[in-house]
Amino acid sequence: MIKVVFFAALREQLNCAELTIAANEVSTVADIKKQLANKNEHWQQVFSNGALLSAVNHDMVNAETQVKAGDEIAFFPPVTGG
Amino acid sequence: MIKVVFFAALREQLNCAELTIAANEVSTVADIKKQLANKNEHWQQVFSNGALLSAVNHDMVNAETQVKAGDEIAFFPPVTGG
Amino acid sequence: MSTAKDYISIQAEDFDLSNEVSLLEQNNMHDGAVVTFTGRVRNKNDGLQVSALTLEHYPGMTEKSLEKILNTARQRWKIGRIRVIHRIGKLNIGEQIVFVGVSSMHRQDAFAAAEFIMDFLKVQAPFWKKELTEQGEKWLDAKQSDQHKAQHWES
Amino acid sequence: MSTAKDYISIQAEDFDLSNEVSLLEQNNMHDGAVVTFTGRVRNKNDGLQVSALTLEHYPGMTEKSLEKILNTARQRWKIGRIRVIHRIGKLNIGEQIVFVGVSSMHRQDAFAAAEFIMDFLKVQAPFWKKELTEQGEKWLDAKQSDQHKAQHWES
Repeated sequence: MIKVVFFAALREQLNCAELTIAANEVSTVADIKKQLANKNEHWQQVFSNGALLSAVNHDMVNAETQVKAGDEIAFFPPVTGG
Repeated sequence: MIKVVFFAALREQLNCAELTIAANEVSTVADIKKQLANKNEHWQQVFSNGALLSAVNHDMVNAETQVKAGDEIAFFPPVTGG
Repeated sequence: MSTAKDYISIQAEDFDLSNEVSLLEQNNMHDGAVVTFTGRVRNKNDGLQVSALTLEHYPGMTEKSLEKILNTARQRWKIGRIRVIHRIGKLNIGEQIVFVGVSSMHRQDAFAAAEFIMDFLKVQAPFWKKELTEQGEKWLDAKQSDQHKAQHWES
Repeated sequence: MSTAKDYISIQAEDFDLSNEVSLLEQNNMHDGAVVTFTGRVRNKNDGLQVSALTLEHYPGMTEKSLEKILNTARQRWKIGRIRVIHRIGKLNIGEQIVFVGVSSMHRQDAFAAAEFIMDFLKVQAPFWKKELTEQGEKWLDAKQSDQHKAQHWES
């Protein structure tokens, strides 16, 4: 399984903090995003936001990054700390 | 009269913190320096130091700056605070 | 390299500036320079009156991203110690949000490293601010200018 | 313009960092950023062991030169408050020598202004250090690198 987590405005928009998906169905971050967007129209719209960032195992990555079972993938809006 | 003050290593080298000179004998900072250097061989040598800085009435100036009665002229080595 | 000289803390509690600087300075007689940055909650942002904000972060990734930033700073400048504190949870106006302190032998290194760390914290560390404004709660938008500041260090 | 927001103090007494920063921050809810620089007596300089130093200055000119530097900083950046403290007299290893604190709305201004003030203080404010080293008393030589740092701001 792959663990997927959401933060901040994205978590609120999805009303979801965390979910898991089957590792054999996806090979990249882009695949995961696509699968999530396909859930329903609302998720589709939320994930159409091109500004969303993603991380794999706590490192910021781009869409082409490979994922595998046991990874933790995060999606979140641009960061605003400091 | 013109008040002339010396600081730090320069004051120690001259063994003098302050003196006055007649205003009618000098018209620029360079004139004052020349007059001071002419005192004796030791002062001559001390004032041959090209790195010495000068100030007129608390503003850093160059040698061509005009001076007049009542002014306070300072000579000192490059500053080393902070 | 990130060393024991580096201290990163993500905490709800407030911090004391003098105390943090003491930890940069104590038993450290070769670093003559200390630069600190403190960020606080302002009463205004984007023209709106702000009364408080809530800070969320991504535990685990936050620490990892800050360590990477500190490692990069250590590669670029000759630095003694670094301390980074970022608060989370609800913060009221005037409260401290973030502290970056850097000690070094020469001031230029401490200034550059502290600003570099802040600039990259702003665009890479996973923190998000939600403001409580006169118009209700609102997630902050990231600023393009912060991206530019971070990119500026590449050149 | 130098305003009541600027505070310059030449003093023999030590100072407290938290106290100084409080004075930059109190009743000041629009400045979210505070940058500080603190310089201390190091135990080594130019390879020589230092045990203490004595700081001499030119009363009157010191204040005037610092005011000019602060005015220039205010013209270049959008700054809230500035505090500058420089100690004089005898200072032991580890003791604080100088403090520059700047508050601003945006961090970039506070970082730049604090570094600018230090860079020009170093080459324009009439202070002189005499070090007590293992080889006796010795007036410090001015560093060419400090001239370069100040000139760097012209470009």
